[in-house]
Amino acid sequence: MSVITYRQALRDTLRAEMVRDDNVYVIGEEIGLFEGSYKITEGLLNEFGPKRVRDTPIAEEGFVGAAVGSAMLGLRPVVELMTINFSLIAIDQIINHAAKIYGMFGGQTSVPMVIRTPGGGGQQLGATHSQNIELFYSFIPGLKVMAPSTPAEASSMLRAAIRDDDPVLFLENLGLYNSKGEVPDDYAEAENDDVATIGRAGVAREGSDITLIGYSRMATVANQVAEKLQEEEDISVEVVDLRSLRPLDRQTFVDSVKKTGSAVICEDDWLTYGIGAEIAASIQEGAFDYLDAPVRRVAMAEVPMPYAKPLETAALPGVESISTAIKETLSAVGKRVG
Amino acid sequence: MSVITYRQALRDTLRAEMVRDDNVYVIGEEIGLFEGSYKITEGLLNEFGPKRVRDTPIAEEGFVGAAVGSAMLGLRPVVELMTINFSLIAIDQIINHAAKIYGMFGGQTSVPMVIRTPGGGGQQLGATHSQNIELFYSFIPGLKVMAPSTPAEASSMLRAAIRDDDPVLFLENLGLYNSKGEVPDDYAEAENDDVATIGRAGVAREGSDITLIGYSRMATVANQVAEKLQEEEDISVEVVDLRSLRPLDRQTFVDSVKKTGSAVICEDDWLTYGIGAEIAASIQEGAFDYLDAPVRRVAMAEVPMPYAKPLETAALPGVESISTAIKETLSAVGKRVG
Amino acid sequence: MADTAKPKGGSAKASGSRRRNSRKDTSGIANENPDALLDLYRRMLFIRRFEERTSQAYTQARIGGYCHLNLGEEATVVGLMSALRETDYLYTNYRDHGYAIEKGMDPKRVMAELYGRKDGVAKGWGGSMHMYDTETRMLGGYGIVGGQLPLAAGAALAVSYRETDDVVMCQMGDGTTNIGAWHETLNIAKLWNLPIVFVVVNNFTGMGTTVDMSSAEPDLYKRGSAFRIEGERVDGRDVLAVRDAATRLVERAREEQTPFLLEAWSYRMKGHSVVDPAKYRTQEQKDEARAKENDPVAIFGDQLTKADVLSEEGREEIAASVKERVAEAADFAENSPHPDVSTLFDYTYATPVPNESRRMPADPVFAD
Amino acid sequence: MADTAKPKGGSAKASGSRRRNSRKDTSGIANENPDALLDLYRRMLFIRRFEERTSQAYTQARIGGYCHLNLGEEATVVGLMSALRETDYLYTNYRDHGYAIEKGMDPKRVMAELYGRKDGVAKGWGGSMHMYDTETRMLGGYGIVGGQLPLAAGAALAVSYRETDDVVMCQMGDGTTNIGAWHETLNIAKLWNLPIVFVVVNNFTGMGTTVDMSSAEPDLYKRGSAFRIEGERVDGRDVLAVRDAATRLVERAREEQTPFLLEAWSYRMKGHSVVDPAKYRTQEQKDEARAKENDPVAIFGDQLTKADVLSEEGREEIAASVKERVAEAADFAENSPHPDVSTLFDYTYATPVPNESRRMPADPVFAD
Ligand SMILES: Cc1ncc(C[n+]2csc(CCOP(=O)(O)OP(=O)(O)O)c2C)c(N)n1
Ligand SMILES: Cc1ncc(C[n+]2csc(CCOP(=O)(O)OP(=O)(O)O)c2C)c(N)n1
Ligand SMILES: [Mg+2]
Ligand SMILES: [Mg+2]
Repeated sequence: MSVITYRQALRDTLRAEMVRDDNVYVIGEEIGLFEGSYKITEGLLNEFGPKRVRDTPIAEEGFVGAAVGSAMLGLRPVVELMTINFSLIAIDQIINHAAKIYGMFGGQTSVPMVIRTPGGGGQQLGATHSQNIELFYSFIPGLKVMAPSTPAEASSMLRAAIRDDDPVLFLENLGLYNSKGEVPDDYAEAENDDVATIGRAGVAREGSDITLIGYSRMATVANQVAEKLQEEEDISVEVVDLRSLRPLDRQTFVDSVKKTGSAVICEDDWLTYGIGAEIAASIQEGAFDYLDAPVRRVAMAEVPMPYAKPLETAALPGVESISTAIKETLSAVGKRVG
Repeated sequence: MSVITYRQALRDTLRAEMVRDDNVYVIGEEIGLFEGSYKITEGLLNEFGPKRVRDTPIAEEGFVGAAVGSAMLGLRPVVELMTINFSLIAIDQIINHAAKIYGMFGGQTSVPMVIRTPGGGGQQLGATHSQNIELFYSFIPGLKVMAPSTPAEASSMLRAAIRDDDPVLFLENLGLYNSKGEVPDDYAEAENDDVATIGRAGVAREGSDITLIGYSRMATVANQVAEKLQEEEDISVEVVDLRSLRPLDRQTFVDSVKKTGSAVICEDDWLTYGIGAEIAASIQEGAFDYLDAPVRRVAMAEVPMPYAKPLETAALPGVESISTAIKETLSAVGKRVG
Repeated sequence: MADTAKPKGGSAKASGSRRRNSRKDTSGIANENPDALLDLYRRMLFIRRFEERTSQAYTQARIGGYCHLNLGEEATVVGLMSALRETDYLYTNYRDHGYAIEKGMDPKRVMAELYGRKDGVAKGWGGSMHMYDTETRMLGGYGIVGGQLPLAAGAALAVSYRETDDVVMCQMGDGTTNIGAWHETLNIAKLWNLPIVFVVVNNFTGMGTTVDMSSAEPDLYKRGSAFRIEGERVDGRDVLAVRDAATRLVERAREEQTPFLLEAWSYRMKGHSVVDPAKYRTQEQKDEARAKENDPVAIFGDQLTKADVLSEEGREEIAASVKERVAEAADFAENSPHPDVSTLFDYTYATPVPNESRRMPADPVFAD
Repeated sequence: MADTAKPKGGSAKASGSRRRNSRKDTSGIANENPDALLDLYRRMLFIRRFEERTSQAYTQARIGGYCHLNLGEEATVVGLMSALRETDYLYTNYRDHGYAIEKGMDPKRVMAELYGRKDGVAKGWGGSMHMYDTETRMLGGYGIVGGQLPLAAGAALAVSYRETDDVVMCQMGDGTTNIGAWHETLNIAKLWNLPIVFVVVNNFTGMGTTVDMSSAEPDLYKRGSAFRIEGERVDGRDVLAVRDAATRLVERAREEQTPFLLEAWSYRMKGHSVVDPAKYRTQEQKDEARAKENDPVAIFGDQLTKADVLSEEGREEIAASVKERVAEAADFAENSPHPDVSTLFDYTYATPVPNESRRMPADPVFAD
């Protein structure tokens, strides 16, 4: 085991997959000469040359669509979209093309591609650069959407995504790139393992009082909350890391709720219609008789993200707001008096 | 009172608003010479001329963005997007611009515009032309999203949308254009009335056994289901028509569920992460102690829409599938044995 | 940039140059192989009759959805396809029936697709707008205007990546040159030296909007200048002219590994789609669009007759054989089974993964 | 199309033509009003110092988010703004501080916006990338590349609709000419006869990508040809040349009610944003970008000195007054309060409606 950053896990895995399979290439804005806006592709241009590390003009629709077309002929592009906000320029190629080609033509040609892109707020990037819109892709049959939270997940899921024959939206997060975690020594080259496969959630931490559900960066925040509540209030929180937003592994979190009897969801997108809505809806359907209190969601305030730091901080969920929701829920259950 | 089509309600209201206010103009593909793909703008070019009825090239991002810019200077554009599927080309201008300009610049300039666009499947239009993606807009703070189901709602809500100072996504439906309903005689010119205002749902039909929730075309299907179940099985279904998807009037449907004790949601988008997820999540949160059974959702099968008729029919929710879900829910409640 | 038989202004309004017959006179025909000429004629006529049958079947509700025909564009379709090798790739818009057949798909299976049947080229999943066949390398008709452009460039990128000598042809309509994907794609194609020929089929309108109303540079083949892409215009009513121009550019793309742009103009004889009565056209415009002197099949038939390649008898024989093959296609489609509802979830994902939804509308989320 | 001082190939690599000084010699200066010249110089220097102060404040974490500076583009900013009437409208990209100030915003409030404070021009909601002021008709800096183009065309549409004689200027970077919105917007602007001038500020790169890598037609002002839009290129290091070219095109747009395209080239002295160390540039490229002969402020100062318009003393005096005003702006920002969290929900909607969410993250959906 060694401890590395989420960034390094991505970079090393990408590199290993490029070594393994000549059909894998990376494409996107500023990924070559500039080595990536967030340095995930550092060193790749040097090692693999411009054919396999393709810098593009600012033309998201064009180059994402070109990646789709190349995948139709069997290449395995790994696209970098600088942030998920810019995916809105390319969304027609993702939803109306990448996600449709396999089904619309009766299963003749698959589209083996990965679109890597970071979400995340909290960096004072303002209204158009701080959105978490993975919902849009998670909603679409034909796409797979992955949202790893740890370096180990990032590595094994990126590998799975690249080897999968369907288009995968691979969600990263600006706030995670520098985060660290343990990985097996051979993590980058390993065969597909079961740290995390597409379509499976994981129990990140076992607990008995309540279930806390998150994904991507919020799964790591969930772990912090669980730790803090354990230490400070002796509350035992079970943390479910969704990992895969589509397909969605409902059974894992429903089973957890059946055990604990209540749940809180934390997400950094907006609440209404956000990812958590489906989780809550699924829980009430799958664990109806086990629920001792309503499922609570802790999410971003429903405003365009302001630039000013105090406003941004207030708008975002965090350890405090999640802890509050957990304590209020437990108090409603009667397990604790908040 | 008179009986008119949904199409006529829209056309007459649009016309009346153009007469009332010189700042109102319509813009979109094939709305002038062609008189609209679905003939909502029939006769308008003739009456108002090309300045106020502006045909555009096929350039959704360009002309939607131009409409936004013109609204910043006080015009009140009513954009027609031929179908909501094509909105994906323009979504960056809608979400990153129209919806952000008011907040991002600290409330200096509002964006008074309406984007009219039909959703709807069931016409064998295939995978890229049958999507119901109102979810994407309903998720966005800064936008308002309206989804009328009757001619009376269509008229009064379109009027409200045009007079509102915020960007409104006004969802129509291919399957509704020819549907008929009663309207007051002065419906097109009336002042804003309370048939339906932005941000308010309505109880379309009172009932006591169960609550059935829908919007747009599915609200009319909900009414059919209610009628049928009343007649055939003596089940009393209360129908809630959401009308406004953002803001969402949770209180109205939660109050209904508090009365009936159970709920089914019908929607023709996909189930996972669809509009119904938020409704179900809200119900379990707002009416937890009143719910006698899990909230069920009846929605489209999660596939890219196939062209072949039998497949398309199978994939879509309808009177049968909704009735089944209602009966199963009542049987779970113990009210009826299915 | 060659600019022959230029459509002045590019609107559907009559213009002298567009009215004049193909400048290709029958002397060119003398140098051609007569069998090859007859073959071209037969293929054009086949598309004509196939589309007429399609229109009829649509009216009889055997075909649903949107349905766009190649009527008036037969010379363009056949000329273009004559320029491609079997191994070259093709991407088109939704007006794709003729292309599908010409690229090599069995017309029976094309018609079955129109009917939404199991034996359709896309098993009934695509319908009129989405003909597709891996085998013949027709990589799809697409319904989002401009959507096929980035895809086609991507296919060319794959060809270039693998250093094979295939070429990609990307067909589109005149209206498509106004959408952002056009700009992004042509720029990328030139920057990356991709072997692709972009073909603009200029029928002077996108639905009811004329080229003059929609394109600030109505000489569409000149729009490649923003990317230093060479463009050419050809009379799309003239099958030999189209074939020659397309062949030249396809071979240059193959040789020089760089994109080209070809504009082929001709008339759209009917409405935008089968259901469109084209009320926005004046009677004069309608007459012009259906005039015999603008009808590629009639033009070519008459040329062949004049050049003694096609006898009255031969003409009838071809007509009969075409009629029969079209009838066969319709019969085949009629008798092909509907796809089974049990296949509804077969084509969402190529790689199966856990927890994929297979819920029918009436099913609860959790099946117990 | 005028083509003076042409950047060969358009990359940030050195090229003779770009190295040569402005072709405007000091004789032109003799015909100018000396006070006006000094004013231009003072404004350019102000932007220089303001941006340096911004960079410093960013490093001290007084400013957050992304932060892009106009260093090296001062002559372009001042020259362009000199061409606009107060009543003309302006749209820009996120590299907008200089434009905001030059369009008439109080630098104190611009700096307060950078600090995210209550007295900022957008009350702290926008930050560096989103300067906006209804009063001075600076209708915003935008962060989505190309996003401002359709908006600017829409503003011009409103002007045209109302038949006033305002003009809209739409600024963007070289990299922006490759995105679809460019194509759709310029086409519409020409078709609809809109009074707008599109300005491409060519600093040879978008982040690290050179014009040669991203634009198949690297002579950017020629790209208007796809829309029959006249384009011109000007040396963006030369404030008088920019002012003159921009004035000519702005006035033609006003007169002729049609769009124009202006390309102004100059160097980006530092990285793409404050945090970018520009490692992708060679030392030679860095030297070139910061060379005195490419520095618009230095060039103009020297010209004025040579022409006896600016004395050594005057130079110092100006420097001192600029320094003071910049310090004032920073002080003002520093002392402006943070926006109050109670205002979080004040700017989501302009027309209040029922059921709008005002839930804070820890709040339940239903407040009892
Ligand atoms: C992005 C998008 N916008 C609008 C439409 C609706 N639409 C379908 S065909 C068409 C006209 C296309 O014209 P053209 O490119 O000239 O092709 P043609 O139909 O003449 O072959 C339009 C506007 C669409 N399918 N996609
Ligand atoms: C649609 C979109 N794609 C990518 C980005 C990220 N990005 C920000 S600035 C920039 C470079 C823009 O270059 P240019 O237009 O030349 O402007 P400059 O920064 O040189 O002024 C990029 C790629 C973005 N903001 N929006
Ligand atoms: Mg056309
Ligand atoms: Mg630049």
